[in-house]
Amino acid sequence: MLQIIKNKEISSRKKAAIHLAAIFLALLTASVFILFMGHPPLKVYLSMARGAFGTSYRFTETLIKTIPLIITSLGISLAFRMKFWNIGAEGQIIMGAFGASWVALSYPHLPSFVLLPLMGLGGLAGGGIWALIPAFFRARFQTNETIFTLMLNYIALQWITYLQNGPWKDPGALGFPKIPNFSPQAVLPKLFGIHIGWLIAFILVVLSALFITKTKKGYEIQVIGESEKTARYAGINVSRTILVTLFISGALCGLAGMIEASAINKTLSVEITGGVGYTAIITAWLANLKELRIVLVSFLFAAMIQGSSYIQMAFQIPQSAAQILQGLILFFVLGSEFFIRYRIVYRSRESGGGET
Amino acid sequence: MTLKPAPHETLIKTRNLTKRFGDVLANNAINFKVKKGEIYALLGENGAGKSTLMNMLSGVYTPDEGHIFVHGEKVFFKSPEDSIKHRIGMIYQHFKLIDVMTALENIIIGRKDGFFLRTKEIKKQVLSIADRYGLPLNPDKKVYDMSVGEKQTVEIMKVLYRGADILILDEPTAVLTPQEIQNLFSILRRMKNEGCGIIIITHKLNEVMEISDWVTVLRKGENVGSVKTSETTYRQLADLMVGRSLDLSIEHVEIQEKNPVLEVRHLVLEDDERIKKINDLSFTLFSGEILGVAGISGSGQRQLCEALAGLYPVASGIIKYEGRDIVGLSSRQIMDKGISMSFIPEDRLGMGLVASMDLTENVILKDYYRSPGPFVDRKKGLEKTLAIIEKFNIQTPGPFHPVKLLSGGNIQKVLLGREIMSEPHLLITAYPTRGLDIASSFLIYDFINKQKKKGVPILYVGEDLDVLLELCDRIMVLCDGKATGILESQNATKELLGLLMAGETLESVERMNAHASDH
Amino acid sequence: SGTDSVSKDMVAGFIYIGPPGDHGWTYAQDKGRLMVEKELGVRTIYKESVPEGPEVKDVIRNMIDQGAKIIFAGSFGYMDYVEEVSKEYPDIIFLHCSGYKMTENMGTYFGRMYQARYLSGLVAGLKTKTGKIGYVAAFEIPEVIRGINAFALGVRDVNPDAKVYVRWTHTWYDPGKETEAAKALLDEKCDVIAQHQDTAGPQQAAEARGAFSIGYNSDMYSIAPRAYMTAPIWNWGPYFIDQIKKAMDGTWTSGSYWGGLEDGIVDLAPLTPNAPAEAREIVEEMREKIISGEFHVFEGPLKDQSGKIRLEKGHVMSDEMMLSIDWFVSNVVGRIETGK
Amino acid sequence: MLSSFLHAAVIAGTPLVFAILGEILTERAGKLNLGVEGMMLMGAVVGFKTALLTSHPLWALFGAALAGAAGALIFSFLTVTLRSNQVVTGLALTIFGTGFASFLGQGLAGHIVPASVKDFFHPVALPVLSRIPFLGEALFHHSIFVYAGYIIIIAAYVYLFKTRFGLNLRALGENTAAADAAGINIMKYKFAHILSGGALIGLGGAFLSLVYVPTWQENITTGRGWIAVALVIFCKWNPIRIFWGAFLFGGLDIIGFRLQGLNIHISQYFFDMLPYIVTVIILIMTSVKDSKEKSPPAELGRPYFREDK
Ligand SMILES: Nc1ncnc2c1ncn2[C@@H]1O[C@H](COP(=O)(O)OP(=O)(O)OP(=O)(O)O)[C@@H](O)[C@H]1O
Ligand SMILES: Nc1ncnc2c1ncn2[C@@H]1O[C@H](COP(=O)(O)OP(=O)(O)OP(=O)(O)O)[C@@H](O)[C@H]1O
Ligand SMILES: [Mg+2]
Ligand SMILES: [Mg+2]
Repeated sequence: MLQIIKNKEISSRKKAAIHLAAIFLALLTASVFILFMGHPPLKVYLSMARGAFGTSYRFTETLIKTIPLIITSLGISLAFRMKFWNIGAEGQIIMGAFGASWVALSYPHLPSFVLLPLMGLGGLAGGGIWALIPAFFRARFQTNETIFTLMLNYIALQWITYLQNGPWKDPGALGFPKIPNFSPQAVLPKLFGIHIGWLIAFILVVLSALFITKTKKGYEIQVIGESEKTARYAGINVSRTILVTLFISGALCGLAGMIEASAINKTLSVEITGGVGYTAIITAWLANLKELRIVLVSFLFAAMIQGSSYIQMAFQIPQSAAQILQGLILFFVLGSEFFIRYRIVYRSRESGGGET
Repeated sequence: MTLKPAPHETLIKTRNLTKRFGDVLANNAINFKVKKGEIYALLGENGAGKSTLMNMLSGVYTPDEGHIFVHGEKVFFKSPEDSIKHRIGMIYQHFKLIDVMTALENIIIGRKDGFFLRTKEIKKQVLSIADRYGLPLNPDKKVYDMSVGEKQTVEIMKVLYRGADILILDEPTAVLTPQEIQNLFSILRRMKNEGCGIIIITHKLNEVMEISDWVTVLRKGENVGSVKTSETTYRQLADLMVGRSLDLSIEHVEIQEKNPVLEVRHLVLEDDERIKKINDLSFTLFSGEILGVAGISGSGQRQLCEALAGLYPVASGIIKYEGRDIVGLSSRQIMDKGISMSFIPEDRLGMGLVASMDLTENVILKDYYRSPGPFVDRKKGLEKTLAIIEKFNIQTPGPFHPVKLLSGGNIQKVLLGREIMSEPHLLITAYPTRGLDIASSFLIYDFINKQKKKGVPILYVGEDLDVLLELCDRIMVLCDGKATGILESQNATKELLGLLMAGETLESVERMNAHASDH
Repeated sequence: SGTDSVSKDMVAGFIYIGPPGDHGWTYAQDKGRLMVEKELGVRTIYKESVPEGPEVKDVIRNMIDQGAKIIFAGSFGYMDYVEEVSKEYPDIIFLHCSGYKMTENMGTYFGRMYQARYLSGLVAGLKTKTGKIGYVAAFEIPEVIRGINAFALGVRDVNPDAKVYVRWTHTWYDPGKETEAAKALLDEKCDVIAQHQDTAGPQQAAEARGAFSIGYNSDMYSIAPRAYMTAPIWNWGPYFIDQIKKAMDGTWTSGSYWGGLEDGIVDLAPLTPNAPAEAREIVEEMREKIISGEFHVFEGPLKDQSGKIRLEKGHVMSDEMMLSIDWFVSNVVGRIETGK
Repeated sequence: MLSSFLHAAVIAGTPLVFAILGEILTERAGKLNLGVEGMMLMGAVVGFKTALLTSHPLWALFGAALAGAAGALIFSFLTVTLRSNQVVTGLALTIFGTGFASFLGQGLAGHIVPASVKDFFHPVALPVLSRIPFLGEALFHHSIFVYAGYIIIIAAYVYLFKTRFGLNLRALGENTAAADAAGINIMKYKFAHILSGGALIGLGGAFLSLVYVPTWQENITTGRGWIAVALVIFCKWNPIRIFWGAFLFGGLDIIGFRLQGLNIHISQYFFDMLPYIVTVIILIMTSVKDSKEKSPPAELGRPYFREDK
């Protein structure tokens, strides 16, 4: 008879081993699939790694992709800590980018040191306010935030589509639906070869960790996440805390949007997020909502995306196969969490008990 | 001892049942046996492992070692489904009912026959069973509209409907009124007479003496002995339970100087549907006084406590604390005035504790915001936690253990410890000893008296009339949100309180007495 | 031989906006790529579903890393990124579809699809009985508007009373929505449906209702055998081959290419038996005239919907005007929302 | 005109009917499956491919249902057996399903469903019903697939509220521990309903590729799976309300095209947003006048382990 038993706290070394085993199993399973497509799996995997880390350029690219993932994951995990299932990061990124772009397009001639902070504020406000909408209704009427935030993603996207095809269309683009490029002042500078977003991400990681584990607000957020009733009993202003938390959560996502718009796209477009809003939900969760782990998981994820994009060209493996691969790896890693929290023992019916 | 019974009469037997949770050895090689037509009381301190043992018998937990025999057959319960198949019925410490469903629906879930619900037919069956046992049951009432007693009735009906012959009840009386307890006992006796074996867990020794044939005592996960009820005494059981001699008296402290601290005038509280939960209530609470609140559950006790703590909106009326009206203040402003409220709800974790956080984080819940600066001071919290663990004798692996993993009684002690140790200026406490073992209960009475000695006024909401009479200076009886009487405990009797709780007023009782003495 | 070794060295990269399986825009481009492989024997690499964002730069760099010497970027939104990278790699040839930015080593290319659309308008105009022709259109951009106008002029030239009804879907790729837009038109008594998106939804809608249809991008006969009459189609292969050959010879120069029927980059797919019999001759005639330059699709006098003359008699519309056109000719029923 | 609009709304709503119903069953079992979009795509592609291979409509439907159920199997194995987080697992399933569908769909573009399949799903007017003035034509002149949707809604309603299994399912969605203690086999129930929900979701996808479009197109669902998840709330977890939810949204999806024709000048961009805005408004409205019984299954999103406290 198989029996599931809850584990005691297990060492982080063992945890890492379980995760690695999961990834290994995922790759093994995917190998069958790759073989079936007629490619040598090992070669494909190696070239995936090469695609992500092979040259300093690619390594840099991977880092650049890591930045928005980290910032967005931080935002998401803040809300998740409160058990507010914010899956609206995508929309918050978009609206943050919108806010920043509004500043950048309205005051293109301001000097960088004025314009960029203003754009930052625009990003924070855009994402924050967008997140405040579902937060308000959740605080006031207990409106389901999962679907609410999801719908807001679509609305934000349609809004940018409208801007891009309508009021914000670049008059110089011969009628093509594109928003004008930012002025050079509106582009984030580089530091050590990578746009300064990495420094922002780094600072935010530290601040977030401090915020959630050490501050009173952070404590309140966790109490609300466990039980709103208890939070109220403890005198916590639940509605206000929900609003504040979601504003920060959305603002972080919005800041990621600002960084992407300013440093990478140099304009606003419907493609601004590149799906980061959804990916970050996964990375935040796999990192257990812990800030430092978010950095690691985001980096690995960015590497995986980068690597699978590379093998698409190297082996002409279609995008779909890369998605299947990603899905498989996720399944295995998600499933492996179980073996961290529980273990399975065998109890024979005859003997009194005991484990094997 | 008794005659050796025929083997078939043993309904259930355990051999060396053992269960660990992480480092906690909750049950250690327990041997235990239930026979037909007998009622067994299971006794033990909080955290002794009673619920764990019962949960293994009902298939909720799988034993780590040892075996269970039912009707002489070795069984392996993978789930409650298996145990139900072996005609074991369990009523859990925390009710397992589905709020949004009716009594009838709750009774018939898990049935194994038929495709369509033949509701009418089943309703008839259920009602006839209820009738046979004299259970008051409204099959169409939704659980969320029910009082605790009604919920209990549904739980019992569930078991009866399935025709269980082994009935396990985990602290069924902790949340019931004396009246309801008597009803429950008469049902249990009836089942016993029909040949069922019954195990009942309770902390109230008088109930043990009243209802059981045998008593088994658990201490720290071990079976320390079984005794025949008729051959033991209240005292003996108490000592067996804790393993040392206990002082079982409630001190009555007299305080001379009394000033009004809390004045409630014409208080009206209404729920969402504007139904009055407290209706025109006035009373005064003096310093160094324990004012008891008696009443059947659901008479407005909860709303009153919450309103005093700023957690329930006041429809009209005045609450004056130290001369200042506190109606409309936020709960935190009220906390800052030193008013501490602890309400032990039926499910214990419902209010006041954060289940998955550890003890320390729960202890700081109500004063973390007082430390200067934006950061939480966890160091101070830890000291306080260690003090509470020691003073209240809390069974826990340590201060960083998640609260929800403690046993029911210990969870409660964390909450009470925090409230009482917060040096309140006004202490409001409701059902503090609900589900506490006697040793712990007396510990709590002690702590309450210590506060009283310091001159702290105390509002004590309770259900055990004996305790109320012994502990309190005055007792206010609530019925349907109204005070049917406020009397000095010296002048009160259990009978009088019972009448007031049922809705009579002091005047009407007097009139009745006068009338009776006329004859 | 010499060319062999050259073609072995030559690697051509293609960047697609959608999946090759879309049976639309990307499908047509991928057909061109396959033709390159077949005819020239050069290695090609491609990356599908590349969004119109900075990821393009990354894709390009990776392609160069894999040996690509010439890169075709198949969507307008890639323009700025291609331009940026082209400056980093002066030795690589970049060709960007449908844009207007050029550098030393970055050229642009597109086709005069409106010519083929004009021809398809002729077929539709001859076919309609109700005098109402439906046109399911993607976005209010010059490329689409130009196509609608050319189509409507084709209709007018054979059926002066017929009108072209436009529905905007704001999608390039949503089979459900595009089907529904077509259905709405069919419910309004349109009996011929034309489209400017990358799915076959409208074809299917026409087929299901027993109406007739004009496809887009590539031959769609197999998809709607009872409805489909013809389609303005892309034929990128010859152009790709030409450019790659030039690159191999070392004769490539940057420039802007806007080919028409005469180059074969755009064409009208063969008429099916669903098309009216008399259409074949007229289409053939006009096709010749366009190729010879005897006839111009946009030639004055042209009135817009309000009756205002937009192009005087005797004038031929300039490329510039065509590239930024934002009004409908008179026999179009519909509205161009500028969003302003 | 209005009748033809309703007719179109019913068709546009049918893929939602199946997807919503599938998700209702899943959520009643306490699991929030955000992988609907992926599962619909899996159903759509397998249904289409089977139709091509077998030329047989029933095999095609079977294939689609099986594909949806396979997706659900991954989901339930991970979330029920291995207790992984539902939101994240659902998202991963969408990634996987999307990839799976376009991978399997390679080379299918340009094919159309075989005539035998097409004929099978050809609209038929129901004898008496279709003559009801106005509504008859709109509701009762449809493909057999659409009728199957009607029937299955009613069947699901009866199942959920009138049968023992339905009662047990609702119970475990509300309070898994209580249902467990009442002797309901939690595992069996969860798997059975998540899998059959998955099969329905797969069929919803197949409606798109077999009847609606009916060719294979990459990403043929274009976000319908997400709308379905949202509409479950609108339907308050009650199948009977799908009649409103699905068809209303089918209508919203297409109303813009109809109004463009009536010369009513409301921006099409507004209509593009409309389904999402309406969903949000409905969400808010339902929560404002929320009662205990209309709220989601209380266990939604929570993992269950008997020995956890
Ligand atoms: N699910 C669980 N996970 C971890 N520890 C548990 C669990 N259930 C019980 N324990 C631990 O096992 C011990 C026995 O608990 P149990 O609930 O059986 O006590 P009890 O005798 O019923 O106490 P009470 O009178 O307070 O209800 C306690 O230390 C408790 O913390
Ligand atoms: N009639 C009884 N009713 C209740 N409890 C009893 C009864 N007889 C014994 N017990 C208690 O039950 C436990 C087991 O009793 P018992 O002495 O019958 O064990 P045993 O002889 O090992 O059992 P068996 O003979 O069935 O193998 C002991 O703790 C005992 O105190
Ligand atoms: Mg014996
Ligand atoms: Mg217990």
